[in-house]
Amino acid sequence: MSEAFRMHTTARKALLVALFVFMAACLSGCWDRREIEEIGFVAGLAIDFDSETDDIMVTVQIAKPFAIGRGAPGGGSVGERPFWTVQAQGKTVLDAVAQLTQKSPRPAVWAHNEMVVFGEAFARHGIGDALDFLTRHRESRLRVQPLVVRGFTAAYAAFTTESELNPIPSDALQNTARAAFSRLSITTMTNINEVLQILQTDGVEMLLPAFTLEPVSPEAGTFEGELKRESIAYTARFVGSAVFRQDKLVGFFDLQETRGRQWIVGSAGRAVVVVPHPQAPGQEVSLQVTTSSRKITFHDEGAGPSFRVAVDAAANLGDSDSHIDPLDPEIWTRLEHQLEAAIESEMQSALRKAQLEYSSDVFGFGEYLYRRHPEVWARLGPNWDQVFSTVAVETSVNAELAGPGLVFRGARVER
Amino acid sequence: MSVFVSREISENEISIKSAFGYSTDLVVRIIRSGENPRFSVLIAHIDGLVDKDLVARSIIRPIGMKDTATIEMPPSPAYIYDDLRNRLLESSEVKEATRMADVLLHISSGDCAVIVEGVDSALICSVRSWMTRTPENPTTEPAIKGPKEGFTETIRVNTSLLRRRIRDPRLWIEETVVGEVSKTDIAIVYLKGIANEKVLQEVRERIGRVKVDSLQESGQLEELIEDAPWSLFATVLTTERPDKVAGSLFEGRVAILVDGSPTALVVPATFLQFLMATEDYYQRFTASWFIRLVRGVAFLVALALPSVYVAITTYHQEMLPTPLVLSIAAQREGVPFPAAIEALTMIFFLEVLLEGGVRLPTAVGSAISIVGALILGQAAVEAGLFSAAMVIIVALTAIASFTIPLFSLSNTVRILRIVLTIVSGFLGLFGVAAVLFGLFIHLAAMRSFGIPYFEPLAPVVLPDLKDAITRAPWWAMKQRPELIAHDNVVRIGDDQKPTPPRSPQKPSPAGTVGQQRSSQQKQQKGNASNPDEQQSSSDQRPSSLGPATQKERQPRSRRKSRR
Amino acid sequence: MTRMQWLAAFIALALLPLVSGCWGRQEIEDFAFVTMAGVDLGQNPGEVMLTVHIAKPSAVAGSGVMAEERRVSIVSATGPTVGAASESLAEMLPRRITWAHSTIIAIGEEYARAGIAGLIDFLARAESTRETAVLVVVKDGTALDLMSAEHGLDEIPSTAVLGMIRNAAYITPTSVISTVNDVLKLLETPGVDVTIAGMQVRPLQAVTDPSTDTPGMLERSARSPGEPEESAGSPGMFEHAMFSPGVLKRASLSSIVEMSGVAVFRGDRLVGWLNQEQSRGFRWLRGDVVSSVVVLTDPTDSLTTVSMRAMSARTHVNTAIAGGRPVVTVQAEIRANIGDSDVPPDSDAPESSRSLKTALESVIQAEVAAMIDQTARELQSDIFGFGTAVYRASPREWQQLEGQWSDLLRQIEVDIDVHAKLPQTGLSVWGH
Amino acid sequence: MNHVRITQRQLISLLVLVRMTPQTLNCTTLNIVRIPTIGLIADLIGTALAVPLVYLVAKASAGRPGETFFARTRRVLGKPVGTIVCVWITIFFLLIPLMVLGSVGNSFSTAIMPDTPMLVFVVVLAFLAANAARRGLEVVGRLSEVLAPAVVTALLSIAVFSVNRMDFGYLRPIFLPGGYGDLVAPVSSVFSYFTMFTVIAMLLPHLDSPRSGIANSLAALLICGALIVIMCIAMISTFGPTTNAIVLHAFALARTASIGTFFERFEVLMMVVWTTGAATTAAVFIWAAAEAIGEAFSLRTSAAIAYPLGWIVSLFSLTSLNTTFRFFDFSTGPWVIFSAATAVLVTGLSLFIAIADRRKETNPG
Repeated sequence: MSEAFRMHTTARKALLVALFVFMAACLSGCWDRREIEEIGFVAGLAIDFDSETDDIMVTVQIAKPFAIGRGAPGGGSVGERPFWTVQAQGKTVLDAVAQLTQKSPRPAVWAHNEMVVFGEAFARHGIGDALDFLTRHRESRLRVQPLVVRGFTAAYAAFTTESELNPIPSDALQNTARAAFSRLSITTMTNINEVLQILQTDGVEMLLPAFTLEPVSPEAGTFEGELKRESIAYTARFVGSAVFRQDKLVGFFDLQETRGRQWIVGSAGRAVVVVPHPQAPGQEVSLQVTTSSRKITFHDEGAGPSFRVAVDAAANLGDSDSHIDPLDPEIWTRLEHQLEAAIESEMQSALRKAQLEYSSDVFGFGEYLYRRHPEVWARLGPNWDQVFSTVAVETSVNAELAGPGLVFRGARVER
Repeated sequence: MSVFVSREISENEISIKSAFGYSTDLVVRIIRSGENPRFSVLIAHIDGLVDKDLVARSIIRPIGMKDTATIEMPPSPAYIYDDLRNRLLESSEVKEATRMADVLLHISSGDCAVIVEGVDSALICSVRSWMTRTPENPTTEPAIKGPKEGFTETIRVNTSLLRRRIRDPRLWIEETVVGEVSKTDIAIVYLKGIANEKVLQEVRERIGRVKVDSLQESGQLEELIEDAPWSLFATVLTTERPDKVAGSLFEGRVAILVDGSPTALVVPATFLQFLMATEDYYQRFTASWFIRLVRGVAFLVALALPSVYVAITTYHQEMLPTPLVLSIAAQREGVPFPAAIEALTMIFFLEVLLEGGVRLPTAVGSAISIVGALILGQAAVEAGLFSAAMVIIVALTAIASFTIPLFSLSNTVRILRIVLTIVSGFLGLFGVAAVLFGLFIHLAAMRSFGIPYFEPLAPVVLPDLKDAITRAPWWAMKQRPELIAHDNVVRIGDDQKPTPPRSPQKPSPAGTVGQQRSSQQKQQKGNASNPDEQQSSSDQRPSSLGPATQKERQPRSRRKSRR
Repeated sequence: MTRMQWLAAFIALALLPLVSGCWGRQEIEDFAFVTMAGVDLGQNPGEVMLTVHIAKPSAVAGSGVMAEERRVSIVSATGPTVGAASESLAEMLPRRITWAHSTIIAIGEEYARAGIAGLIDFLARAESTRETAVLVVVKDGTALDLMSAEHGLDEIPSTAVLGMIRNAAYITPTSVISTVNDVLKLLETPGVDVTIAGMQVRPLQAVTDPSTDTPGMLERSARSPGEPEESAGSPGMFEHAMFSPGVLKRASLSSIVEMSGVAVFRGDRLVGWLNQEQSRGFRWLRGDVVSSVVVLTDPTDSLTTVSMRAMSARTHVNTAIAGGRPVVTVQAEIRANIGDSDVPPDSDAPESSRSLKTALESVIQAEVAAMIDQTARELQSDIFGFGTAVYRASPREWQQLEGQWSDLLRQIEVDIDVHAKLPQTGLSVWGH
Repeated sequence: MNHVRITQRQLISLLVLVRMTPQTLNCTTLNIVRIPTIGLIADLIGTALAVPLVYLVAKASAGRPGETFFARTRRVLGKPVGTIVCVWITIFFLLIPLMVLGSVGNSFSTAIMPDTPMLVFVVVLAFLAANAARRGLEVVGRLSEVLAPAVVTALLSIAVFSVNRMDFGYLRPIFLPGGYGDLVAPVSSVFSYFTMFTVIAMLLPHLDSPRSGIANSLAALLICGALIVIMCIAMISTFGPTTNAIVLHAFALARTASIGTFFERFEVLMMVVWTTGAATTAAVFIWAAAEAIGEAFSLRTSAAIAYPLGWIVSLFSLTSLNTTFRFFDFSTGPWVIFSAATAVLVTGLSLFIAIADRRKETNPG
């Protein structure tokens, strides 16, 4: 009897608890709920600086899923672009972003944003504000890729470029940057996280990938770049990298200087180096560098502190204007020497520009000292900016020719 | 409990009952019979395992009718016991047992124990009869052409199925019991004189080594006696078909039957056997030649197609023709996953569908295939989650894997397919080639009961290649597998290729007729459905099986100690 | 260590490199498939401009493609060498380039005159290029002209170009098919020079010029669909037909592409052209004509023409050095059918056929002679390989002659003996 | 000697596979000739030169079943000298997997997967080879028995299906004037690859009928010679004067071959041939080296050192042959000299052993 009663009460209790939980869930819930079709996915952010009004202009590119959607009926006509852009101005980045909500019918979601483009003016003004916004925002990811537009074109013009192969400009820009980075080493790849780390670290300055926006005009008569649809105004081309001191842009590296810097910091991937033909004057041979590594040593004897950068590189023969026989040891060593000279001159030009012109330690020599030789850093660190410009950097390259590709020697041509 | 059967009948009663824990299905009855003197007989059996009519008719009635009064001398219990054993009990099989444990084992096996008071030995009458399944069309290995019967769960029925196919005393059956508690009957079946004695000895040893408490299915035994326990490949062939077992016996293999399991084990097994269906031997060779080739290709497709697709589309695009490469690229555009992940996900879904289909009742099973294959597949492509090409590839793979006749190999293929796909995602075709080469090393090094597993491909055994990837006509397959049937390799006489009579006017009486007839016999020998004629055939041509001629032929058969 | 441990250690270490894996992995849709490439001289001296067609898979394979969308996208880049230019395409392409599907390599005339060795070297050395890609030289123009021209029938330009070259090489043997491999071999072989198929892009306005033929097919496709039929010469029609960048729609089809003989090289440099008759002469000489139509003036009636269809040509060329100069004897055997004739020839067959034969022989002879005149005497290019024949027969002699071979070519003495056979009359017997 | 046995067919296919594998990779002989036809003649002469070598080694190894060449060397020359000879030949045996793995790694990196580090190919193949070698000669024999016909078929089909691109005119001229000196380098290169056949010293004692060893080895040699000549003719007439510029001849030929106009993807075939052929070749020589080391140091089981040997081989080929140029330099320079020296050594030894044995037989005691 008592047992039966107890069972009865247990069951009732359980029922009550279940009911309570269910009601609680029903009554209170779903605060953060957002249906996926009701939000606007930010696919790119551009920040410009208007020096006259001292205003910051934020341009946001928002994806139109129905225009991107693959195979969906009515999936956008050819002329339609799969995104739209909104602009707003404000005193700070957050201020401008807040203004955006007045214009956008859907709440912007930053979680899928992968790219931020800074105009040159804004970059010279300092990008700290934008970095702060991007790191502080809950949805924004730290892997956002910062890019700098070189020249006087507004950053938001980047959204008017279009690649025929990739309909979303931010995607296309990023993929292009990635290819230029990994296949040619002529630009850098970084993200907000690394940029923040560099800003926090003494003795190293940041380098962001830079591109120009060239207007597509029929009169120019050049067919470089892609043949565009009528609506497209600009074509993007990577031209090296932007050199910063702290968070302010101080200048640019061109393609060779960028690659020189990549050799020095040891993050050069593949690269194509064109050297003069060892036998035929006026002809060229292109060498494909496949792997490279570098070693830095620090010396502090005699004539002040100095660094030695030794680069090891292996290259394949890419192609040659005229007959070349790499099995001939003499030609082989000459090619290697020329490759060494080419790499070294790239490094030297980067060093010269960084030390003398910008005095910005984009190579992280200071950081190297801080890590490896803290006692030296304690001495030199406080006024590293001056020291860096005067420090001697010796470079040496050891190149090796690895493979000829599929043929040893090309066509033999009598000229 | 006493160890031996006691002379005291009540003591025996208590022993038996307590041994079974007074189980309700145990029937123990003490019959008092005879006039002068009276004698007591204890009858014990288990209800449900015996034929009750038979017990009543052939045990109880004779005991009851035993009229001791007519006998002049008062009979001793021993006399009654002998009389019962030798004359009265109307059971076909009567054995004696003195150990109580044996008595109990027989009772639990379905025999009836008869214990006469005053005798310390029990009579065991075979009255077994329980619900058995009649031989049905084997569900796992259906055949369009060929016998439609399969093994049942009862070992006796199974051995009888084999006997009916091989009416020769040289079909030897050795029985042993495995399982400390379950006491499962195991039968080792072979053809004396054809089976390799070494293999046979190995089988006996391995089964003798098994120490388990219970054995419910032959699959358990398989895991306990196989050669490569860690390998993905089965080294023991399992089948439900008596004709297949009979055919294997004629190849010199050894079959192991397990009571309670409708699946026979056949050893030694070779890899190619898993790709052969029984039907291959019953159809005309032209058809089976072609079908085996198709199956071989389908096996490769089932194994490697997704991985090759992944490797080519992600690593070796130059190997596709231009229109195809553009078409695949267009389909892939917008698919969010890398091809390897896409393939693995699809394969996973396929496996889930298959497993779901097996577990569900047939009626619901078909619904799964509709929902899974049609709706899911199409919707996934339309939603842009998967590319249509990948759906085609995986569907093709699934269909190809259904052509593998034996389940154990198709399970292996299912696992290997996933391994290959993962590797191809890492290393492209090089990875696929390397894994396949590694597999090849593994297969070439493996043995089943002493016989190279990948025979006749590695090592190459030329005569055996007639029945390997494809099949030669029966009249050309003169020899049993060379490495398996060691001592007696000739199975078909010379000149068995049927030819029409040369000229209808002058039929050569012996030659052509005999030839035609024997070719007919061969066909029958294959499916062994007409043993009468087969017997007569061996009468006509004693060369085929007789041990005397076998010796004659030995020098001609090319035997090599190949390993 | 036990063997299991060895095994485990080995496997673990063997798997280690795999952990970081997928080096060469590239999803198929992330590739930029080059279907056709063109090479020109760049604007600055020493620069090469490389233009590529990149297939847009969705436009090629997809079903719901807008009619006016082009199936390829055109990108160009410059660099000091072709390889460098190819890599610098990466500066502006979101996808990785693969050359594995490029079937046509177009060469601008200027570039060809400067030497194609660099291009050939690149194509032979790179691992993803096709050695079977077919080369074509654009006469009086740049590769870019050819690549930006529209083609009426085939949506993928490379397929169209390849089809045209095939037709010209096999049906009217007025061109040659030279693959990268062929050119590489010819450049390496002593005593022979390179020939490459020639193509020409003419602005479509020329078509309206009544003095030239108006190919009907091109005219029709020049009109945008749905546009009302206008008379061919109507002035307003081609107003917009000037080439302009921007989206190339069908409506803007502004030029026509046609085969124009064979480009003749000396070494790796273009030195001149063979016109169509001379090109066919070259093919007669090589003896690889499978089918060709030769138009003759009927010998019995100078107003009618008879076209002969050559079915096969077998040629035997013997090169010898006599008196310090090469003497070439050519023996050709041509089998031909009567294709059609304006007026049924006289049924008096033997004479008529004999005179047809001599007419055919003289035409072929003239074509071969013109070809040799043009190449050997004019351009000093040995496209047939008379030198190779000398080299193969007597390498010692060749070593002495090699230096002065181009001078010797000028004095080449050719003896051409053509023998025609007319075994069949086509499907109809003449003289109805 | 343990009970492992291989059949005659397995022996022949093993030798053919081992010899043809380098032919499917870098065919360096054709790279060092001035005009390609010299390569063809060199192939013929090199094969002919290999006949006495193979005959003598086979004779010396097959003479006494159950006793390897090394055991006899140690018996005839005494232990210390014999051990040194054993070590020398072991190093020679290890050089071959070293070269083959280096060559395969470079080929894959050059032609098929340029972004993947060579390390991966070498390590994976070395693992497979050591695994096969560890399982013993019979497994290796079985592998090659299946693979050798497949490889030969693949090579022949590539040659046959590129026939429409061939111009047999390139087979002329046969000689440049004053060209006999040109023959030295290619002939020694061809011959150096045939010295791989010294592995029969390890194989023949395991043959199920040792007496047939000599005939079978010579048969394998002639099959190889014929195949090489066929391949050489196919390559020369397809590539003409560019033959000596091509890095991967068989691969280039495979890219040229086509069936009709629809099937032209023979590269896949080459890749499979490379993977399987190289792994099996490396397995044979790792096994032979392990066996030789076992013999020299009287180890109980030699199979256990297969993995360490695989390690060593892959390590060396990754450090010393990691670029195409290094491989080329090695295979045309030190390898030729070392293998020629080994050939002289082995031939001399074989002769010496034969004479010593005969003397012992004629005056026993």
